[in-house]
Amino acid sequence: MGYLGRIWHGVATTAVGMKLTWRHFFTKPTTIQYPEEGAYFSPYERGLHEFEPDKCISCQLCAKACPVDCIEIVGPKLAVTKYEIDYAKCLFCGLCVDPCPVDCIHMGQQYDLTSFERVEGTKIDFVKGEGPWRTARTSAAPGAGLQREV
Amino acid sequence: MKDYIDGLWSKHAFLQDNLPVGLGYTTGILLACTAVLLLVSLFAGEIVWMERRIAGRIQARIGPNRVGPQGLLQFLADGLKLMAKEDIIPSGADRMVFLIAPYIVFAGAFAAFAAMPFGYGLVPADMNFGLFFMLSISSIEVVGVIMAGWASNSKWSILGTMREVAQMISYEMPLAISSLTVVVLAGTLNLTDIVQQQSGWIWSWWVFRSPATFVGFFIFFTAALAALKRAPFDLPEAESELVAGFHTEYTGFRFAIFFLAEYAGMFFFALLTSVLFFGGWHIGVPIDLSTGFGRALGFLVLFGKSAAFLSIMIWIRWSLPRYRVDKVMYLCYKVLLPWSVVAVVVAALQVLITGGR
Amino acid sequence: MTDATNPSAARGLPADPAPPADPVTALAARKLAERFPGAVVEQALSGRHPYLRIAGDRIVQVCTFLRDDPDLAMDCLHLVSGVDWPAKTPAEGPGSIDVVYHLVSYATRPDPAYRKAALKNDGFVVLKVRVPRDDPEVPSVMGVWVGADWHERETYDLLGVRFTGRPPLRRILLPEDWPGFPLRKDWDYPVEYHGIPIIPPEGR
Amino acid sequence: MSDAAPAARPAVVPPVTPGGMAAPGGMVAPATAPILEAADLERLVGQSLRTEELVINMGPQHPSTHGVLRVVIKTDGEVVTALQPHVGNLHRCAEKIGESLPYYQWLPYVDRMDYLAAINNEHGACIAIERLGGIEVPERAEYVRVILAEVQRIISHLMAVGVYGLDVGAITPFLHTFRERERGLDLLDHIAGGRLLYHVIRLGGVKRDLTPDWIDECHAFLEQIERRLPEYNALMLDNHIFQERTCRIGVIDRATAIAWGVTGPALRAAGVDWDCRRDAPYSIYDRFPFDVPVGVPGALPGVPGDCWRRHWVRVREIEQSVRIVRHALRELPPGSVQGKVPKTFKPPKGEVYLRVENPRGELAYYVVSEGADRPWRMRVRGPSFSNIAVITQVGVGTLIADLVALMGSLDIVLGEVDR
Repeated sequence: MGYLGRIWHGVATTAVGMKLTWRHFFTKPTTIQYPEEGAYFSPYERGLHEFEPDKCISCQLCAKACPVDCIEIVGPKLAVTKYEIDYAKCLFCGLCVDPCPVDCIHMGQQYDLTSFERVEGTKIDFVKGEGPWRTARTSAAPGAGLQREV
Repeated sequence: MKDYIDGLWSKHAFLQDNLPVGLGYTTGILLACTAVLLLVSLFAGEIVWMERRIAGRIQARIGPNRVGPQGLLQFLADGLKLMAKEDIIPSGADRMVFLIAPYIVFAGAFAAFAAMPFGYGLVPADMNFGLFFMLSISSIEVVGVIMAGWASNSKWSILGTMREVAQMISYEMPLAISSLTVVVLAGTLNLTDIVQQQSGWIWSWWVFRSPATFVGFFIFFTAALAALKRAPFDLPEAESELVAGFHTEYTGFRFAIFFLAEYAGMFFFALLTSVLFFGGWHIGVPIDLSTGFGRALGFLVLFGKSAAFLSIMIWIRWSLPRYRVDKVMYLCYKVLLPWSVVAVVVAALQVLITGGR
Repeated sequence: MTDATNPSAARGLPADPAPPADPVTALAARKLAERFPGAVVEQALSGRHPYLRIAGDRIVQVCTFLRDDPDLAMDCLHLVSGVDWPAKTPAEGPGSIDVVYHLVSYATRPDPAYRKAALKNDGFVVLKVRVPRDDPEVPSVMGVWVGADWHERETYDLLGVRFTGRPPLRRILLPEDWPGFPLRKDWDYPVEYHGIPIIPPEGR
Repeated sequence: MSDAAPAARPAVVPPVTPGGMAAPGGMVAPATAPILEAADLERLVGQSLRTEELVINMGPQHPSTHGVLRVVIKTDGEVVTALQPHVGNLHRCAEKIGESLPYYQWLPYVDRMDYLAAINNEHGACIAIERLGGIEVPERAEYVRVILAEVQRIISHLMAVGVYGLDVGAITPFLHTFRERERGLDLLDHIAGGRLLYHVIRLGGVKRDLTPDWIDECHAFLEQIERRLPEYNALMLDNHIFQERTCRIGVIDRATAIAWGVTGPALRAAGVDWDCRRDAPYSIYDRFPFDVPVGVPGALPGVPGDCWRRHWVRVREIEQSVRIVRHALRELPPGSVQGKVPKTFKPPKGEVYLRVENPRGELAYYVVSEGADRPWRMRVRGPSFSNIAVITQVGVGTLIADLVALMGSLDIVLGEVDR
């Protein structure tokens, strides 16, 4: 391209680009006001675990299935005294949910692991309910649908 | 503004005889300067908000809308946050130069407003060589940036400064020459006179009055973008290459001063473009705007035009990638400079042939 | 370590008929046998992972030949990896490390017929060099493919295989003063590194 | 994001005497590669008035190194005269862990290697292990895997396309591509449960089947991609300034690319017509017709192998992936998505080497099994490992801005380089 050609090409492509951004200026933004408008939830979200102590038969299958051995179960069948997951090591991979014969361990919807106070340790004991980020969230209704095209 | 205060001063006998003669003049200047300083820094803050909102909408997001109604007080929040931030001075830094640099950049950006007409008669200091003064004062920024770059003892700052020097100095030329086209046709450097000559219908504005000034406008605007280190020419503080260019090591309020100076500079060039090329406070209909109410209307019209130019600058910034250093130089010396010289020659010929006016 | 068993035999089904030889590896073996007799110490031409075991000192000549030969044209060194085979019992001597070169050619297309039969998907030539475990030394192939540089540095870094005849070997992934070579089977975790305690995973 | 004082000082250079940039205190960073040989040092100290080369740490904390890559540059002004990349900051010994974990438990680690194309990693790992252990994968699972892999390729390329705009200075395309990418992430999140690290492809099939609701959403996502692609090109590929910054810059020609083992879009941009999905097909890719964009010299601006061409190849590949997903969605057979995998899966003794087309290049798994339930050696070839090595040769002699453009166009992920 000659000298004038480059100038013309520069101005023309700039104009094309700016026409596009002009059109974008008038389209509705796709972002949402996060805390007020809820974020999207997948029905199979792999967030913080949810555990029903009374159903657990302490068969250690989930502890064996965990790649990082971060589950610790103490206590006899149907009377588990301690079911502790160390969230410093947990990968949130969901391998502990599959082998459970009585389906007492699920991964919930709580993915936001921030907390306002400096809590010692990252272990949650689900039987006693101690530890950080303890929430009563249960799995979202399967109907939590997908975000529609904006 | 200052002679208005001067006149006010002379009416009151009590003030007249008790206080030294020159005081009226100096308080006039001081009042004018503080008014300009407050107005411009407030408006520079609003430009920050304007930029982030426009950029947001261009990028399909919302932009700041939490602090104050629709986010209008965002710049106050930013200012407070920056003030609260720790003020780090690098260990190897040349301390004194490091501390002074932001204030020199700030001074360069704000001193240029001294001769800028905000409306008919609303001129802090109505100089006869107004345009010449402004263009030369605003190049003090380069000195400030060099001091900042050298003093912070970081390799990124050094590279940022070298780019800054190369770019600012070379783009002063097309900037000055393209504004010369208007001066040649207008015959005066005094900005108020330049604007007064555009008081007729819309085609009496300089930009439409001759092909030279039409081309001159585009060159002036591009060169202004480069002189402000904005949009495709933001090489001195290119995030992706030089981390943050010359103000990499600056934190806290010192960084806020750089930030404010940049947006004040943006406001300055937007005002200058509308004053030089687009009829300042005239609205394209020949009515007399020198009366009290007309003056206020003129003030608003001038702000409207500069807001338009500011949004164009912002619009350009968010839709173009960044040039490389040698391409910026090529654009200056091979494209803008020759064409601006041609524009001045054409303007001169036009004056020769048609006797100007 | 020939790949004798095949999957269906492992599950008690009638063993597959002997899988066909991989054309590319067979061609390479034949050519190498002519040009460098004795270079190919051992070869396994069929199965899922056919390979040629090359004598250590001839590796550079073999690689140069494989790269320059028009119908093989192995112009890309895909991967250099080390596999640690420690001796089962101390009596067997120091054990060995296999340095495995995967060469691939972008000029030739893999043979679809062979691919269907042996589940091997493309025209690789795999060269293995066995080196003793206590003094693992292999001539570097950086002269043949310049891309081998980082692969060799990683193999040295993790397995301690020294490559001679190349710019000085330095560790690439681990810090310079990391004790020992982690991917060796008998590597024990240091107690701490520069004050940072290292907690070994509970072995299973 | 400031370059902290110790890192700013050159790695090994002892304090430079007067005349050079003062480095008081003589604190020397931990021993790393000797950048300045003794001769250089003598030359520097000897003279008083001289131009001195800057030794810059484009360190692990730099906006355009796409992760914790540290490149030590010796520059004369802005021209790079010597270049030494340092990797290893993100090394998590995935291969050592691979040797001590059963096969199915290692899959979450595979996601973390190339965390921007997690499903492609899983796809490769699962095929290699299934081939080693002879696991049969049902037909529908193969289709679901290809669909998920190609949607992941679109998402990964969107990331590459958007972030390259950042390296070159255009910030808006980055936000636009992420609008589409968010839509895709929600799509995969709906089936896998995670947004970035999915762990959805398991040994023998896929964790969860595609619901009709998901398929409609996928079609809508594909239409949105096709509608928005010309917009990215308007802002980037066809833009004059973008072409000034990328045409004829960082040229990796065919021979250099093959010699350094560069693969993927960078290799295709250099003019090599090779795509594992078509030329060495794995899984069921041979059933899907698609064409491979190759950077042959032609009407396109710039030369084959330059940064512009690599970006162009990625944009074209997004279109081809859309085509593959539509084809696969049309032919989705009924049936189960989980094959039979024995409880304690012990593959027979043997080895397998499988090459897979990851969005960044050819990802390969070399699995050696001794018949135990965990592999003897699990070796992974990350394409970015070789792709980034090439800047040692191609990066010398460029300006810093071009080096940034070059590294951005190679689209590397440090998780894959350091494993």
